[in-house]
Amino acid sequence: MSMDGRKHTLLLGALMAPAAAFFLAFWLLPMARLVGVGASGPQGMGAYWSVLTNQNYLTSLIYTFVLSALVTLATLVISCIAGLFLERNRFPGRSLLLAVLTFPLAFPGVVVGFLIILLCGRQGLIGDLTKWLTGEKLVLAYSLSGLFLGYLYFSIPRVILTVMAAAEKLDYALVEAARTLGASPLQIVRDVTLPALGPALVSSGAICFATSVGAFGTAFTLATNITVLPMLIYNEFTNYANIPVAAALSVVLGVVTWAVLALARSVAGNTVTVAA
Amino acid sequence: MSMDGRKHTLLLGALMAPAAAFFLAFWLLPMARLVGVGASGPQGMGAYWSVLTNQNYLTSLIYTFVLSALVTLATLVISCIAGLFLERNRFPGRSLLLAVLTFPLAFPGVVVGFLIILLCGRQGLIGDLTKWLTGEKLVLAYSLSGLFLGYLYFSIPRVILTVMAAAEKLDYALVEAARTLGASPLQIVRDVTLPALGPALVSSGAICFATSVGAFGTAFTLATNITVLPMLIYNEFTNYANIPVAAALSVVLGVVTWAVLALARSVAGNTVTVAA
Amino acid sequence: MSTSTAISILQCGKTYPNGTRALETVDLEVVSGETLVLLGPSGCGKTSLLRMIAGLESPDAGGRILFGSEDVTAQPPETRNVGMVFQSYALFPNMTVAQNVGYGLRIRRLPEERRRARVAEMLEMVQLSALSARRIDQLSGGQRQRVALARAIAVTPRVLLLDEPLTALDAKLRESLRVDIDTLLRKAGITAIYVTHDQAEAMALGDRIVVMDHGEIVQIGSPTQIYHAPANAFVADFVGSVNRLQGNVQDGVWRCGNAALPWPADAPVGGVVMVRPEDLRLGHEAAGAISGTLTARYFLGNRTRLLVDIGQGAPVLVDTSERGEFALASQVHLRIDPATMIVLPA
Amino acid sequence: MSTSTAISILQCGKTYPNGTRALETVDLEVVSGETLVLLGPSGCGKTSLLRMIAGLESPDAGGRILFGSEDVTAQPPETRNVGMVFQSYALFPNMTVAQNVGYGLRIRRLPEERRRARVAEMLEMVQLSALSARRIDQLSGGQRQRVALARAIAVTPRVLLLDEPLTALDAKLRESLRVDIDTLLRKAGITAIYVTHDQAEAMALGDRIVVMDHGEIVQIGSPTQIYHAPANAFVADFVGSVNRLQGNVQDGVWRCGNAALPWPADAPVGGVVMVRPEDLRLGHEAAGAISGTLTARYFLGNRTRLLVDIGQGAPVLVDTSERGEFALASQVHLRIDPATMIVLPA
Repeated sequence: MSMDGRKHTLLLGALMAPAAAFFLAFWLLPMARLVGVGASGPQGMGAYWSVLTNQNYLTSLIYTFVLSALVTLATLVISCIAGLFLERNRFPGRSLLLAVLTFPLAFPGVVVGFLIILLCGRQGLIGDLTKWLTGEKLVLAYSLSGLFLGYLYFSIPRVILTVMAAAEKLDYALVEAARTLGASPLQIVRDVTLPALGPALVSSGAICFATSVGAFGTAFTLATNITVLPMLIYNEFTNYANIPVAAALSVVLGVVTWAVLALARSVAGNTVTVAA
Repeated sequence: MSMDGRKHTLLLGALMAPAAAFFLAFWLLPMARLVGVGASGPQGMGAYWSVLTNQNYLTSLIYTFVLSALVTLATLVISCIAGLFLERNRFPGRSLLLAVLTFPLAFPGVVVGFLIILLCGRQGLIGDLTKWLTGEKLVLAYSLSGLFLGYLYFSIPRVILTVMAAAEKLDYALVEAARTLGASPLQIVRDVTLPALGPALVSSGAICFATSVGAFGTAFTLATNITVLPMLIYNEFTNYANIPVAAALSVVLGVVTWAVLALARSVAGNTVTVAA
Repeated sequence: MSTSTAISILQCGKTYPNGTRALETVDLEVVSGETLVLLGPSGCGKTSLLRMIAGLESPDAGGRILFGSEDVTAQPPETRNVGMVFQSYALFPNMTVAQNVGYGLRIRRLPEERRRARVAEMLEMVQLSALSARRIDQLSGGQRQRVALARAIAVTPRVLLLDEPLTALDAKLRESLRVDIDTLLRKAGITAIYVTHDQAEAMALGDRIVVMDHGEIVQIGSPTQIYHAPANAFVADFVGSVNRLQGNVQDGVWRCGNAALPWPADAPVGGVVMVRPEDLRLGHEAAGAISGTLTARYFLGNRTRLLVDIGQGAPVLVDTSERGEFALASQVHLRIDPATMIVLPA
Repeated sequence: MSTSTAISILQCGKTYPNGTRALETVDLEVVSGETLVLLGPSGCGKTSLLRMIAGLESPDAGGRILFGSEDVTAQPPETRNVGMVFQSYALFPNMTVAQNVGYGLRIRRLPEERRRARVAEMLEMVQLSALSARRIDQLSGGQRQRVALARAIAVTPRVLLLDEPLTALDAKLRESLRVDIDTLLRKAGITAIYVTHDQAEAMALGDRIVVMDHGEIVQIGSPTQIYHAPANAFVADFVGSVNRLQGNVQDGVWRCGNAALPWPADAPVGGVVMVRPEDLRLGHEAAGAISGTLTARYFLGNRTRLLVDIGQGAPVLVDTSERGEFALASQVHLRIDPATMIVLPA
């Protein structure tokens, strides 16, 4: 940028500075207060400590993060295969298939939870099918499996689209070069395709993780027997009015998610949070 | 792609076909069933009709969509100014400011609701401030304003980052060309900058709208006096077991959101749903 | 060093699924160890032909490709053992220079130590030993080009295929790399097929040049044959500039202005006379010359290009190495050495 | 048509905030109506100088820029009324061809009707009338270049600034557009400053050439002066190829091999002798010539480049338009016309 251009925008910035400062204050204040509230209970900083020592809280933390990590892994594997296949092949009905695959993007978490109940709840499709097949009704919706399926349902479309966009940018000459050098299809996937998709996979994986950790509507609708972290926060806050613990849990959740996003950004570049 | 390459991936596709069909069935079945359930109540297709005629349902629909549209508009304006300023200028503390601005990305809706209560709830910062200034306590958290602020809180960071990424790709020679042709800074914004950011704004606006329409955790935590659509769906489903209406509302929500995303995609190209 | 292979292309054509005919049915023999250049404008089929030899495309039914006496038509590129240099270089961005050069050897499971030695040898050959640990995005265009070349040669391919390898570089660099590639190919004694649309590159590098147009082979010959005895007007135009001169043939003499030259015995009746700009000499008198008016001049350093209006529509281009004033609108007299006259069927 | 303006650059230098010195303090006068070419390698400061004239960069304190007698140093680009053509064209992708060309006129609030007429006139000038409603991404590189030119000229600028406008195009197109631009500039009679790193472009287009290196002006002169009488070795090398010949001066005679040439009276003591490849003539006898061995030959169409080893390290480059066999390893005798000898201070 030229000096004149810079001078110009800095001037604009100076004019905006009061507005910006005001805005920033209201942006930061609640977050600062959140951290403070976490340390304001009868136990003081103890709320943070209890979050990591109390059996209930710790279980919820671990369940939430492990579940989200597993969802992320499964989403990446499925989306990578499907996305590469869809990008590489043109066949009749492809656009329709794409539209259908990405339809869940239009549903909020509550509706996704609803869909999971319709699929594998007490009156669900899988229940009917398994009863007819084995005499036993298989009900997954209210367990960890139901949550897992629900999270997959809204994670897969995003990641498929990200993989397709990245695969579209892959220079096909790289694949041809590897072929003339003797590489087999699997070697090409290992040495050319996956490295090229790397940043997109890291960034969409991080976002998938963040979204899963924060998913509330799905878990709440399913009313699962596992209390995931956002539900726990909601309960502590609304039902038990245990505000310091709710704040401490929020801070822990925020810090972990932020760390994952920041890590991914440092690996994959700036696109990460853009797509978040 | 070469013929050999195509042959190869088609073969891979054929091997995967049964798995893909199975997968697709479980992808589609719940959505199909959702549409069916909406027409399965005592009124038959009437559930869909009632959604559009019943005063309560209609109010919620309109509130949700209008609120989301306003949030989208405000987000675009604020993010566009802030994003352009941040992209154009390098100053000490810039990275820190960026990190702070994007911190809300790490919080789920429940925590954002919590933050809004801390900011402008009954014991909130704004309440204290206004009481000290005017003697009247201003409490916004449980009204439409509270929701509006909450939605802004999680929409702005995403859009700022998208605007910055788009602005980074803007060919600065275009701005210089306009300057040598005599264009003033405002004319350059109108004729060069905004057109160049257009696709990014359209796509992030659509995503902002979709996210706002589907936001559940924030609204639920705030327990506002306005029932937004996802809350309405949850209530009909869980509290009143009015499953056909819940399904019909879900379908309406899904169709509108999907239409907005599809429209944006047709205007701005394929990046829309990728960033969703 | 490497065992060079002759290549036979038999009745190969290429039609794309949408019906586009990229290459008419052609035959071509590539002599073992030679550098053959495929020259033509974009869309002439030269790249399709090259990709067919690499195995990246297959010829229409009936076409056959032989490496020596081995029919490789059905073989995929993985097993053909060709080296290919792409226009975009197609270097693996996730590997270092040394890893790129050694990639084909790693795929062939060459023992670590021998691989290392071969990579070092290749990097020395292209004078990049110092950069072996660099990432690809730290290299200049010319360096990338040399890495791509080293990677293709490292596997001792039966034939080296080069697809416009210099197009992405600027003029000065292109000229110096042209010489480097030529030296390298001759030292390695490898059979090489080189695709380009740049006639200067084709002439500097090719033992033989295959001129292509609209999917067909128009002429095959040495650089001097192509330049001095083009098969038709397309070739004459494509390899350098050329003037078309209108004249009359009578009693075995061709007349144009005051110039009178013997009409070659084997020239076609009604043939078109063409002369290259550097073959027109400036004379001092009108007798025996074609006279005209100087309308423009461009000093190009090693020569000056004159535009002379001789009343035949398009101005005649004249390249002269003389140093002079060349005043605009002055009278100019042009002489033609009969040996430089090109006569082509109308 | 347009009113052309003289430009004075007085004591202008450019130091970036990080301390890089892009341009040493220079003075330069541009004559009204001339085409001045700034020629040099990348990083020589030519683009900084151009951007300073446009107002896109400001000179260090003390520098002044005059358009005619008006001091524009403090004016932003918006008010300088210059036309600029960018290397990337910088056409507005959200506007049609006609909207691009008319943009400067719209900004100046020219009435619709006059704007339309001026745009039509400009498009006719660059022969793009048929494409006025096209989107920019539907144009070829050459067409974009012409739209950029039309857009810059449409506002009747006081000076036209061209920043490597042909670099993004391929060789054949570059040559033809070079002629078009030359014709256009002469017809318009506009003052033009043209930045390039391509010496052929500079010589074909420039009334005068300013050769720059490391932020300094090395030589200013006509194309023939620059080529035939370079100010130093950098200029000699940069504008075309050149051979350095080692010889001895005794009694006013310079000797190299069997060649003996009169040492110019004004030549510096211990001066270096340089001869361009096209100025070395092939002779048949060793007497009075520099003899050597032919080590390589490249047929380039209009000439053949020979590499001759005369025992002085680097081979001597010889360009000849003779048609011959030029057998490798044969003896070659080179003659020099004294008038073509370039003698530069060591």
